Amino acid sequence: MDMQALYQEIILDHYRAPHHAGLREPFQAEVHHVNPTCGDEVTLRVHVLDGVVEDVSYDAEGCSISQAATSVMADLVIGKKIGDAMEIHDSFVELMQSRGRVDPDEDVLEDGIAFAGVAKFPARVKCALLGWMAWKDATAKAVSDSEV
Amino acid sequence: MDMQALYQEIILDHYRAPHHAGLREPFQAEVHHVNPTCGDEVTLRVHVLDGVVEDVSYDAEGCSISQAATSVMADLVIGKKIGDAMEIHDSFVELMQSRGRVDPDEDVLEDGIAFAGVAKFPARVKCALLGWMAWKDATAKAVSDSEV
Amino acid sequence: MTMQGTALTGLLDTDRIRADFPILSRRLDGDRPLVYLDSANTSQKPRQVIGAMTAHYEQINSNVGRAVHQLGDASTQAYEVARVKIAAFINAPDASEVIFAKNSSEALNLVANTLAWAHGDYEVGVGDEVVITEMEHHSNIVPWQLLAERKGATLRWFGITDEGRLDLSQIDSIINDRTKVVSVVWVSNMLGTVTPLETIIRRAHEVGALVVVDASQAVPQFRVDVAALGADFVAFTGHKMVGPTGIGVLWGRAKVLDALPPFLGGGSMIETVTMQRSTWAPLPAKFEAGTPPIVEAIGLAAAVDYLSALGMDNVAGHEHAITAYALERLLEVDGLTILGPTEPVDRGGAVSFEIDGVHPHDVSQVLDSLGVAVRAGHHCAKPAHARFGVQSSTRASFYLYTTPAEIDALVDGIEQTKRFFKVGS
Amino acid sequence: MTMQGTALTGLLDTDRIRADFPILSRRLDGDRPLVYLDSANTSQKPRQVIGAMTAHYEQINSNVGRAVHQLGDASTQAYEVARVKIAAFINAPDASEVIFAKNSSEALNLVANTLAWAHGDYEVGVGDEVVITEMEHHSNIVPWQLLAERKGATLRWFGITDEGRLDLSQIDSIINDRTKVVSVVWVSNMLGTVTPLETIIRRAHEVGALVVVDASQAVPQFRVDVAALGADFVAFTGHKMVGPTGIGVLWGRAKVLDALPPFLGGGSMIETVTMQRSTWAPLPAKFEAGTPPIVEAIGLAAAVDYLSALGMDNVAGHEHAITAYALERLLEVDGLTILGPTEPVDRGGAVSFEIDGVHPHDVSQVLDSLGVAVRAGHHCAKPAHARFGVQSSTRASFYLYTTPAEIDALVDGIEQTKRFFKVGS
Ligand SMILES: Cc1ncc(COP(=O)(O)O)c(C=O)c1O
Ligand SMILES: Cc1ncc(COP(=O)(O)O)c(C=O)c1O
Repeated sequence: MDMQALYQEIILDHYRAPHHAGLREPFQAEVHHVNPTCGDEVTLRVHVLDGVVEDVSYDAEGCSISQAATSVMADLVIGKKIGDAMEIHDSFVELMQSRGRVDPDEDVLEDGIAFAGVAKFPARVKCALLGWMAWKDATAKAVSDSEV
Repeated sequence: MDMQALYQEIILDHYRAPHHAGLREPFQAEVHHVNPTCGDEVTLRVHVLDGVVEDVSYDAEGCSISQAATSVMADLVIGKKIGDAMEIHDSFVELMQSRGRVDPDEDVLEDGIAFAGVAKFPARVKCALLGWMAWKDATAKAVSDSEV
Repeated sequence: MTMQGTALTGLLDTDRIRADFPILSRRLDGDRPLVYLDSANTSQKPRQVIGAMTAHYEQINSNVGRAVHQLGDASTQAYEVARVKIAAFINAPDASEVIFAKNSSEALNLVANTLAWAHGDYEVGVGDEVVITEMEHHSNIVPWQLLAERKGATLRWFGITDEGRLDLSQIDSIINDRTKVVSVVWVSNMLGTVTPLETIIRRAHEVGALVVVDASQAVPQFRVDVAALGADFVAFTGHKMVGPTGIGVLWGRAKVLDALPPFLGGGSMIETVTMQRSTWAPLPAKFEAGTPPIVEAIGLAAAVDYLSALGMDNVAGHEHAITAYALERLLEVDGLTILGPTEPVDRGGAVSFEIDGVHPHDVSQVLDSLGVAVRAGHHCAKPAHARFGVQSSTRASFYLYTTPAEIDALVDGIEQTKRFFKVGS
Repeated sequence: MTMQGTALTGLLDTDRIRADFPILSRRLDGDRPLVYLDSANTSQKPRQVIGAMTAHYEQINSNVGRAVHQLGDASTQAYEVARVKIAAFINAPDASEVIFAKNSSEALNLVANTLAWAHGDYEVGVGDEVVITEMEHHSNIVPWQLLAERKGATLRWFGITDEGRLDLSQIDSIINDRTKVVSVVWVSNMLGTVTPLETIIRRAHEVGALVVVDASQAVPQFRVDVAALGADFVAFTGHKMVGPTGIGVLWGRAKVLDALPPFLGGGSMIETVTMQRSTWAPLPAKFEAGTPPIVEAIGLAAAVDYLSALGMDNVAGHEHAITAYALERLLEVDGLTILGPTEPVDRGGAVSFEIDGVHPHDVSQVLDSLGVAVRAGHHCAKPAHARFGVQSSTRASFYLYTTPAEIDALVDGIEQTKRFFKVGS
């Protein structure tokens, strides 16, 4: 159980200084997600425009893994087309559920590859996914609202 | 596990030809008791007069042990003062709960001593007590009614 | 006629199987071998199941879903893998539809209780009807009586034919537009009857009623496919399928489970809790308040592995062959009347009977003195007994370890009982 | 300061005790010994308990209360002897007041549910009040929220002082003439606080309210005498007191239990059943529908034997000594804040804390990598965490096998964690 492998420097950096933290306007959808087992929480806003993720902002309370993952997620999806962002989401989820058997693609996941070690800690996978799940949910809401 | 010791001839005799079976008038109290585990049932009537158990009659459905015990019980209590009948009840209950460690007193229990072997079969003790419990319950009701 | 006379086909290798069950080599009073014919009451357990639980307690034990540590992780994994295995065993579309309860009875009560508190579509109220059958185990009668009484609904039921089958002649009036829920046993624990679920489910869904299936005697005996069955809920119990006590399963359609209110409230079933209000976790946690029967789930998973290794079709084949042989032999006994179907068609391995002139308690007592363990009483099916005008019966029931020689021992014992009580020929 | 510096008195002979617990000699990842400090979550089990269950499955297994045969008799006896032992352990006036449930949560829900369906004296309705505390485990919050919401009653609660004690300053207004039931934890699983039950029970009974005590963390830790306590219900759970999963206990006053409607309906809880209506068996059967957790009850009886052999006063003494040592050592750690009483007075063996700058999840993760198993999260006590303005905490909890050296390992681990995350000195 290598703590250095789990707590990569990149993760600790994002944890200490999370990117895009703090709730911002404008936004089309806001969601609140909770990890029922540990209580970690995130309130997350998404703004989409012309099929692009214009902005993601959030207010999160949780462990280093969940905070850092949310920060990395925001970096990754902001400015991307929704479809492309969803693909990144899918790669990240796949990596998390791989129990360490998938090699992450740095071109797609950028700082997200630092989470490869988390996949070996089943209890922490939910932490890494909290922000991503919230983003997916909020984006779906934003899209369906803008379709109306 | 000696079946002859459990199913004494006296028990089988009472089973084949139970004494005082069939519901009779007059009576002050009627009760219906059920053994929830096996479904054995007895409807039992008691008539008391001047502190004496004038009559006991019943309609019972059940195994040889429960039928025979009810028959023996009726023989034993009819005509006795309530206090004396209760003492016989108590000796019988004591015998049944003794797991075979108490020697029955034939002067008190008469045919009831045949049930000594039943005490070694915990699952059958309830069978032997069904009629006695019904009698005790009915007698208590009869007495409290006549006190009013 | 004894086994020697018949060529029984479809039997499992009981020599090998019996070696897995420590209790089956136990000696009873008088140094008699145990002839265990009470498996519909509870089955015996193989070493594989007992061992899986012991190993968990000795090496992994920890609470689930709450701890980050290695034991907690391992325990959680084992518990969730158990759920996945059980879901696969009954072909549940999704493992989150498998809810662990403490037994079948709780699983059935879970449905009746949540319906009692439901609002909206599933609400049961005055004017609504709840349908059961006269063949049910008390655990599939009382919850519905309580629901009907508490909510002012009407309880209706299917009767039983003289042959011990469900009387569906009035199906279109018994299940009607007012029907909100139909709860039916799949295999009767008293009569052995396998019920025509397809017909009942079709009709119930036609009128928009929910269907609950009491599969307590079905899942142990044959391959169950809840997806193909099409019911909304299926309940069964661990201890009758070579699993431990203390665990049962409710499979439910996610759509319905999601729409129902919670059953028990507490730890693990919440999403968030404030003093003012709480919200619920997604399935299956929503219906699993408190520390679940962790080691029991792991034991049940080992039971499912054991059954799957034998193959449920082979288990069913064995049950069928043994039941056919038992029916044949019992029908030869003078003064013996079988309650329930006498042909081994659509029939499980529980045979209840009466002996002229000897009360079931006395029959089972004498059999017990010979080492033959059967059940006497109402088998938690008083209405079905009342239907046949009896208060109780003797029941022999079989399972994957039962041998034809044990059926012979039963029949010999019955003859001895008759001689003892001086009845019959 | 480490153990070497203190003369700890009142400790049990942990060398001997630990030899009884197979899991405690287990090695974790990296060949590290297990330092199990998560006993408030679930305790470990000694050979004596595991062995009693294995022996039952291998030699006696059979359903209870239903069969006349030798195994059925033996199984029923073992199950009922278990009830008698547990009744004696808590000094219940009568064994029939001991109801077996699947865990504490079910025991508490049993009370809330039967009150929801009660008529007459115990009925809870509009205008009535239900009182709990902010210190409760979710399992003693959600059932009462559901009851209050479903019946239109009002839920009220006692707050917590800064020291982590119950704030009883408003007791006479919080418990008043409208109060129907008061449900309180005896020992908080998060703060460790032992609550002043006597005062609460006296006031509740003054206004005619029922009192329910969540003794999940009390019964494992000290001698409990329900007769002397004077509450109406006491709930606890097997797996926290060296017993198995899948079993809990509700002790209830016979007078109240008799007056309440049934909880779950089904086999064994009936007196008689017809299709039209059913009547209920006397206590305890009335509240035990279906096949009970038989082997689990037998395991719990073995647990009670184990605890009694050690002596509950000695167990309490050990817990006290270890907790005092843990508090002392933890208070020395820079940047560590204890949530709950910091003095080992009226305090159980669960210590929750925060480390400045490191999230509890991360604390417990690093501790785990060192073999130290603690719990991180809300410990099913979100409102108590909210009271202290935190979302989660790290909790170390102790039991009769915990050694001072394990406390030292915890403190060393915390220092390593701080270094790893570069916080503090
Ligand atoms: C104080 C308290 N109450 C209730 C419970 C619930 O116990 P169980 O999970 O066994 O139902 C627990 C343990 O989780 C507890 O610590
Ligand atoms: C048909 C049927 N339904 C329900 C039950 C109840 O199962 P359990 O006692 O495990 O709750 C049983 C067994 O007793 C049964 O045979």
